[in-house]
Amino acid sequence: MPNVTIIALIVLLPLAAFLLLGLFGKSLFNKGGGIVATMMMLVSAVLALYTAYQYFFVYGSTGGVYHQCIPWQITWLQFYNGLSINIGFLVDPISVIMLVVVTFISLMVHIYSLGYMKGEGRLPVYFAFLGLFTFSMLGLVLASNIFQTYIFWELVGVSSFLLIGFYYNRPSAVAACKKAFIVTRFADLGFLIGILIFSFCANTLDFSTLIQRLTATGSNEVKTAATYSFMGISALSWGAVLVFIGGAGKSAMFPLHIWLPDAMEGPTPVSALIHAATMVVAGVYLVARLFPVFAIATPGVLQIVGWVGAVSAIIAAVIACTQTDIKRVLAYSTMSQIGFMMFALGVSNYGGEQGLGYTAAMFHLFTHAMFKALLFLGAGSVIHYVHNNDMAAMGGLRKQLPITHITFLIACLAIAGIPPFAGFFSKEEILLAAYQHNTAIYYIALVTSGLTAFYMFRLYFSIFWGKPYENHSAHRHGEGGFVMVLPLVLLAVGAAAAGFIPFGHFVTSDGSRLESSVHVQFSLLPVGLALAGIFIATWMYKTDSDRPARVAASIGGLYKAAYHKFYIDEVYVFITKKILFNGIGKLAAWFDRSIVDGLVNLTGTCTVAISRGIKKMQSGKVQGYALYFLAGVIVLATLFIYVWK
Amino acid sequence: MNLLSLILLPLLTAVTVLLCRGGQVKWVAFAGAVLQLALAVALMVAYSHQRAAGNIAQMLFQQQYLLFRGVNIGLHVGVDGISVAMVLLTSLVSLAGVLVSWKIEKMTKEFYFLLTLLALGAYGFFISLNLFVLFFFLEISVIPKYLLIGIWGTGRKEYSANKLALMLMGGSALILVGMLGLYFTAGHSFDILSIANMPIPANTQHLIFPFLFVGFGVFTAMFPLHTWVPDGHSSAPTAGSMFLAGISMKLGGYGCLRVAVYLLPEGAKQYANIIIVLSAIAILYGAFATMMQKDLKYMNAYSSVSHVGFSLLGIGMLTQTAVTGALLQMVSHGLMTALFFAVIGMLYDRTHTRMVGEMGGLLKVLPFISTVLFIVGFCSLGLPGLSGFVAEMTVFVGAWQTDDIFHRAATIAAAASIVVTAVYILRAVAQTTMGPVKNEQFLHLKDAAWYERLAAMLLVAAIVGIGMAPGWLADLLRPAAEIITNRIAGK
Amino acid sequence: MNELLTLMKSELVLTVLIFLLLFVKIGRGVRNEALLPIIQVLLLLNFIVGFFFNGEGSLFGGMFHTSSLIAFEKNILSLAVYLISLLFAGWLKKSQHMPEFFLLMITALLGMFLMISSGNLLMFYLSLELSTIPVAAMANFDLDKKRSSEGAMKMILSSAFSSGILLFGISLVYGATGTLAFAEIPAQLNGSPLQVLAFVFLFSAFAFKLSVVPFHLWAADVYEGSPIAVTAFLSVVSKASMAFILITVLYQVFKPLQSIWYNMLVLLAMATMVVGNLFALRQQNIKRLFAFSSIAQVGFVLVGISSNSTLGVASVVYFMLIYVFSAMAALGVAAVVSHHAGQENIDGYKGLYKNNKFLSWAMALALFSLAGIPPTAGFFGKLFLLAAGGERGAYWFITVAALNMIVSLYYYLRVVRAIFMDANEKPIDIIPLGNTERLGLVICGAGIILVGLAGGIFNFIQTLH
Amino acid sequence: MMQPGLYHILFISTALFFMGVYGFFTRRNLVTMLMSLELVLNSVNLNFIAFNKYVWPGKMDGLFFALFIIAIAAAEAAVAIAIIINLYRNHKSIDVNDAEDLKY
Amino acid sequence: MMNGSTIVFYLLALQTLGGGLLSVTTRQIFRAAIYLLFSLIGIAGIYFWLQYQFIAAVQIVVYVGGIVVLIIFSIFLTQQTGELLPKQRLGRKVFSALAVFCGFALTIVQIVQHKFTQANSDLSPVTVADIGKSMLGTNDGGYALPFEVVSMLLLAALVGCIVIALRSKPETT
Repeated sequence: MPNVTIIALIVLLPLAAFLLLGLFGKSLFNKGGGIVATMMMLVSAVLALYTAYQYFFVYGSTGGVYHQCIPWQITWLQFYNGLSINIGFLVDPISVIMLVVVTFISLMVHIYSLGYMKGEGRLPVYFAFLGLFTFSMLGLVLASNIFQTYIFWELVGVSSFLLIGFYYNRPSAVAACKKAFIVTRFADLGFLIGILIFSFCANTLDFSTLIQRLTATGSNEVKTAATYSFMGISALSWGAVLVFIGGAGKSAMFPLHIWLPDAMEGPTPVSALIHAATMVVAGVYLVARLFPVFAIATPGVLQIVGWVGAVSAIIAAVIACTQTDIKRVLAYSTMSQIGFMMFALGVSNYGGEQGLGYTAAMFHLFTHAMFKALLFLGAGSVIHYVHNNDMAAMGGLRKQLPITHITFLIACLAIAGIPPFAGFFSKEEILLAAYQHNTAIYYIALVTSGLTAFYMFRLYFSIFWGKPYENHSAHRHGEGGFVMVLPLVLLAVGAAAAGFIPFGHFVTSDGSRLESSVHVQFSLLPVGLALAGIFIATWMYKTDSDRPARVAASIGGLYKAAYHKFYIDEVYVFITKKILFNGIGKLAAWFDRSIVDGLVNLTGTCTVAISRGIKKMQSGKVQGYALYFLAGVIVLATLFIYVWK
Repeated sequence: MNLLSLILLPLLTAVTVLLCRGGQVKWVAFAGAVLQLALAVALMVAYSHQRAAGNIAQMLFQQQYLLFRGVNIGLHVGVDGISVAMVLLTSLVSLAGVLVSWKIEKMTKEFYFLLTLLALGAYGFFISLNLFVLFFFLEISVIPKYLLIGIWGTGRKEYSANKLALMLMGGSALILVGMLGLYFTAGHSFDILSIANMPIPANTQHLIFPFLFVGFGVFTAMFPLHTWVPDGHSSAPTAGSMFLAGISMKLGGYGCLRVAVYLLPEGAKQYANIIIVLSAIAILYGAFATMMQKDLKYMNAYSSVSHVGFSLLGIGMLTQTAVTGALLQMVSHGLMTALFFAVIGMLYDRTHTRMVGEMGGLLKVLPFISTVLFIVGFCSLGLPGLSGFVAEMTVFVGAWQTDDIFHRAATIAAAASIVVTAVYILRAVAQTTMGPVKNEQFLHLKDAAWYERLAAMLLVAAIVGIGMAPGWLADLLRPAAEIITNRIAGK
Repeated sequence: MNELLTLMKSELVLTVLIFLLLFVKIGRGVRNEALLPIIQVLLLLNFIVGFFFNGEGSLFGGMFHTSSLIAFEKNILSLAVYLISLLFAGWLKKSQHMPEFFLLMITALLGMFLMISSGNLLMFYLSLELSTIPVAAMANFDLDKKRSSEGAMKMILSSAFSSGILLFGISLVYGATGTLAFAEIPAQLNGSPLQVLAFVFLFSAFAFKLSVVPFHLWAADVYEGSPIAVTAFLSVVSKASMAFILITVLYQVFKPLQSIWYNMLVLLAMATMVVGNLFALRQQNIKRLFAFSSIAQVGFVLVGISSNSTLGVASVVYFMLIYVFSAMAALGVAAVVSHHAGQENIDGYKGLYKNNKFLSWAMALALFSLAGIPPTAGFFGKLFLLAAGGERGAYWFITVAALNMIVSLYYYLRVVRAIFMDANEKPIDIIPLGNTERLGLVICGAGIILVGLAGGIFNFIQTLH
Repeated sequence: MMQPGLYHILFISTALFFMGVYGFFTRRNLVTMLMSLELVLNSVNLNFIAFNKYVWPGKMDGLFFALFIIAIAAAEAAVAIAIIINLYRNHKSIDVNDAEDLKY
Repeated sequence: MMNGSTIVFYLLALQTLGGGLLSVTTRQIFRAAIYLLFSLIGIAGIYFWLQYQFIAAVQIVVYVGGIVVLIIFSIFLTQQTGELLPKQRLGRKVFSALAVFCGFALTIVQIVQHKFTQANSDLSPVTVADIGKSMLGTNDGGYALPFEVVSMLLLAALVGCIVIALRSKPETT
């Protein structure tokens, strides 16, 4: 069994950093806050590596199968006997891998931020938020209970909100953080209802029990669940779809991706951490976590997952080809790559060779974390140097930023899938899985793969080649010193070498070992396409020319649509502003003030009106009073003599 | 544990407030509020201790005195988990209310007197086991509210105060009728525990239930009888709003549950669907209406309508989990909304505006207040780790237990509000605290003073405490809720 | 003879007081300032004596009857009169005819005592007149004011008219039953149409004095026109005595017609509450406001009376005790304000709180009690009335009553609002409050708070019979 | 025509009663209103005497009642006239329509 | 059969009702008073006819000698002579007539339908001595208490009248 204390420390150290810096940051360590947080993160990362080592190599597997284990769990909130939210640590291959990824990337970002964020006023707050984010993400990956996932899922959302909005006095940052939160929140609604459905069907919230109950054919729960359906779709499928919607929101899948490009308003290291390496893969992780349910109980939904992933991958790739803000290009590339992971899950089956997609997705998640973080951090160095995000303002930086240049190139090669860099291996497995299961998706993936290579090198050449960058300001600080270079180098090593890890030995859909091998003949086509993409990019962007403009003009409409992100943002704005805000919201507010409140006030007005109407009764004439008197007597007498005996 | 001390202590405080002069007043009120909190905590401890020791009586620490012999009316007090939680809530909010009013200058003595009276009413209400006494304490709180709004309020205060008093009075009129109906059908007794043992014919229950539920519903701002809420809150002084939303609206919810649902289970079954529809409407409609508000207080008032809808939804679902959730929501919303109003008050004291559009960038000048605003906003939109999440999730899970399309639809509609909530909360929080500083004068503002910090931290601590470790509160509430729902289930 | 002394003790004391005052008046030369305290003390003594040496029994062949309950009712009336002597001291001292005022008032009180003790329709009628005619004269005591004369005129004419109707009813009762004695009438009643007619005639006179809709129209005008002291006497003492005797008459004398008068009471109670409240809603003059509010209160009393049970009796007596305190306090403050600041309109009360905290709180307390809001006694009073009335299971009836409490709260709050909330550039200056007035208000305030919370009082009333 | 008896007298008294009432409703002069009221009271007296005579001759209740009514009527009239005269002094009119300041 | 007694009765009835009717309708105030007087005397006549001499005497003494005189004095005090009484609005008259008619019809119908237990009315007529004894009797059938009450009432009325009617001239300040 893994050591509970160590796992707890991995999770709690970032939380401690958050609390320490959040509550006392300003007064205790205004300057040194970053160092403290980084040290804590370092410990956490080391412990994570240690745990991984222990899990994979010391406890090992029994009969080649890595088992899930829950070293610690408490009942956090009991709903009724049998259903409760439990908080615990679920240790299995994917959570251990994620532990490593999250802590490692987070550590890199911490270190990098020491340099990048130097001179920012609210440094302790920044590191506190990083700590909070890391804590949430770790809680998410270790969750033993689907509700625990949801809890940390939300916390991840809020820390991303805080980090995107870190430059809170920039209106665009404020808008972006709101957008990110609300869009993912919308998706979370689906997740929540999905959880409710699952909990009702399985009568538990613990992953292991839940999966066990819902995947065992003939179990009571499955039978019961089968009796419920809505609109012709079984309850379980609804649950799975809704949970996937939650994942799609976090993972920026089409059409819930609109927040991701805007989220680049946050500090660049944050983008690296959250929007490249960790948070956005939460959706993938969630599907992977519930993979048996998807694969066994609701294979139809898995198809949807696959298609959503594929569509997202290609749409994002197309858009990425036209964007000029380097962070946005990277953002769309992230979306595209996550689409890869998603459809890899979608084209997988449960168990054995058929589960290759699953392994590939996790593998790609791992490698992608390395090179995407590297890309973002590299972009950060560039932005740090240029103080601008726009590709057009850059060029020829390979001399000024040599280390950045090299590492960035490695990352580009990795993402483009050029052997022997990490991306090649993982992407190869994904393509293989797609090829085996769904040819349509395979072809989409191939095209996307080519496009990936193209837009990455478009980015690379625009930054580091082309017309040399003019030095506008006197103040230059090169590559930002050791703290900024170190993460680049470490990540570059990862991006270059991670592909050689025999991932199938550790992570498979059913826990048993999976041997994967690279087939040269199969790899020719994708690698060729990638090289073609690189070549076109070289032709268009290596030297400053009007070729890009001409190409853009020649495909006209498509280019424009892609440049405007296929107008998806506009559709959203229409729905939210016009329909929800101005339509329903204003209607509700008006209805409340005018109709509901109006009715209440009307009661008062009516009473007063009646009161005014009958005032003539009190005429001041004593004879009139006597007349009423007599009339009263007569009426009463008649009533009680003749009518109401 | 003598429960009467919960009534006597505020009474003593109120009298002392009247007797002392000038600057002493607020210190006396403060001391009183602290003692109340201590008492409430002591009650909680003693209660848990008793339960842990295996005392399984439905109500603990009972005391009974016959007051009006001929009509069989007496003071009967006792607490279960629900009451304990509500008493704690009351003491917390009232202490915070005293603190945020520290700088009040107009008629200080009267202000604190009325505030203490309000707390007194709430304590009495929550510990009463006699309908008559319960009603007495419920009514006690109406006039202090009226005066607090009318004298220390802002804006259209007279109108709002009037509306509040009249609508609440209307509610109590209905309660009164229902109460008398119970009295006559249940053997001339107002005692909740003995009424509960009386067999009340189903059609009588159907007749009486609407009176009681709607009556208490007015207090808890049940749609469509919520219109006193926006006006009342927006006009009330800060502490007044805190009390109104934090405690008074809970009186209604507690009454709905303890009186209407508990005593009339058949009636509850009969009308459950209507309650569910109304509260689902309230949740969504309140949320949408909130989205359009420009005044922070109106915003929080409408969001209260929406949030309180969760309580009523939970009650309407009639399952143990949902009812527990409803109670959690009552506690959570009480703390959260009190804090929200406190923050709005602090902002208003400084910027002299409550319009969202006129603020901006306050995080820079008022970091503490803004941070609290963030926290309360996150609580409102149901962020895990804060109390709102726990309550809403419990309601959802409980609501999901009843498996037919109607209950499902209502639950989903209610759940959908978490998105709308996120929209309006973020909009408000972001517009006030983020972005560039809108007004040059804001740059000279001073952040929260010690009393404000204390008040805010008190409530934040409670919110976070419940959010992080909801188990103890849920365990406190669940057995009591179970007794109520078991009656409905006919167990 | 001994029996006469104990049973008629209260009446005899009053008679002695009357003659004392008569001699004082004839003797002249005593200044109001000197006389008033003496009178106050005498009235206080009268009140205190009311608690001792009470017997039970009948005198004069059943024409006079007393019991512990009746003695208590008399005490309530004595208390009210004592409070009048305290609260309206300012006006009384200025009055040219103070001894006569007290003489007439005590005579009227004597009439009421005899009325609630009466065991015979003749005695009832005579004592009713004894309690009415002097008050009509009192209503005219602001001799120079036309409004006072007008009020008095309306009162004497209306009440004479009502006496006429009453007498016609009594004559028919006499014709149909051959007796005037309360004890003998029930045996002769069989619900024949003539008896019903006679009962309606008779009842209308009660309704008139209690100002039950539609027999109420005189009340507001007279209350407004009269000096406030007389308004207080009329709206509190006179109504209370009438309610007491109405209970006796309905519960004992017309018991066989119970089904008829129950329905009649329900009908009239609702009409009274609604109309009284609706009229009160629009009033600007505070006396007139209280006039209509007192009409609405009577509606509630009828609710209690309709129960026809011991609880009904107890709740009515209890409510009346509370009503004495509440209405007296309210009118007392109104009198002080009117006397010193000349303000009788609600608008004139704006900002009263600024300079006159004591008066404002007294008024507020009284108003809350009238509105039936806890912790004031009015809450308990109203609640017991409704509880008594609800015994028959007429929920809609109780609902109407309860809803009326909302309307009444509205106009009571108007006054509260004027006092506490409305801004006024020239609020009423500090009003020098005499000690007697202060004492009166303190007594009322204490009563308003304690009578409700101390359950013993209600329990005590329930033991009376 | 038949032998006059109880019902004849009752008819007279009832008619007189409502005549008085009619007068009370329609006369505008306060004194004449008072006169109408005297008619009302007298009709009642007539009732009492008739009942005493024809229905309950053994007792004297009706007789005494009538006697006391006469006394009371005198007192009532005296006070009423005093009030009317005072009103006249204040207002120089005893038209009832001129005395309606207090209303609504 | 018409005998003298019957004729006398009908004449008295005519006098009473006619006097009453004219009294409430004539527009001359003095005539109204005189008609009232006629009516009251008619009633006294009926009392005589019923052999209640004592009450008839009281009727004449108090009413004719007292109240009517009081009324006439008050007319002198308050009325400009010779003027006709002002007319009442027609609407009021119509409504009053209607109400009065309904009331009369209702009452008379009930009275006629009711069977009064008619006793033998030829018992010995009440003597003044009987009345006197009863008047001051304190036992069953005694009227001492009402007598005292009336005396108090008269006292109070006296005081009230004195205060109101004999007020000193208002000080002209």
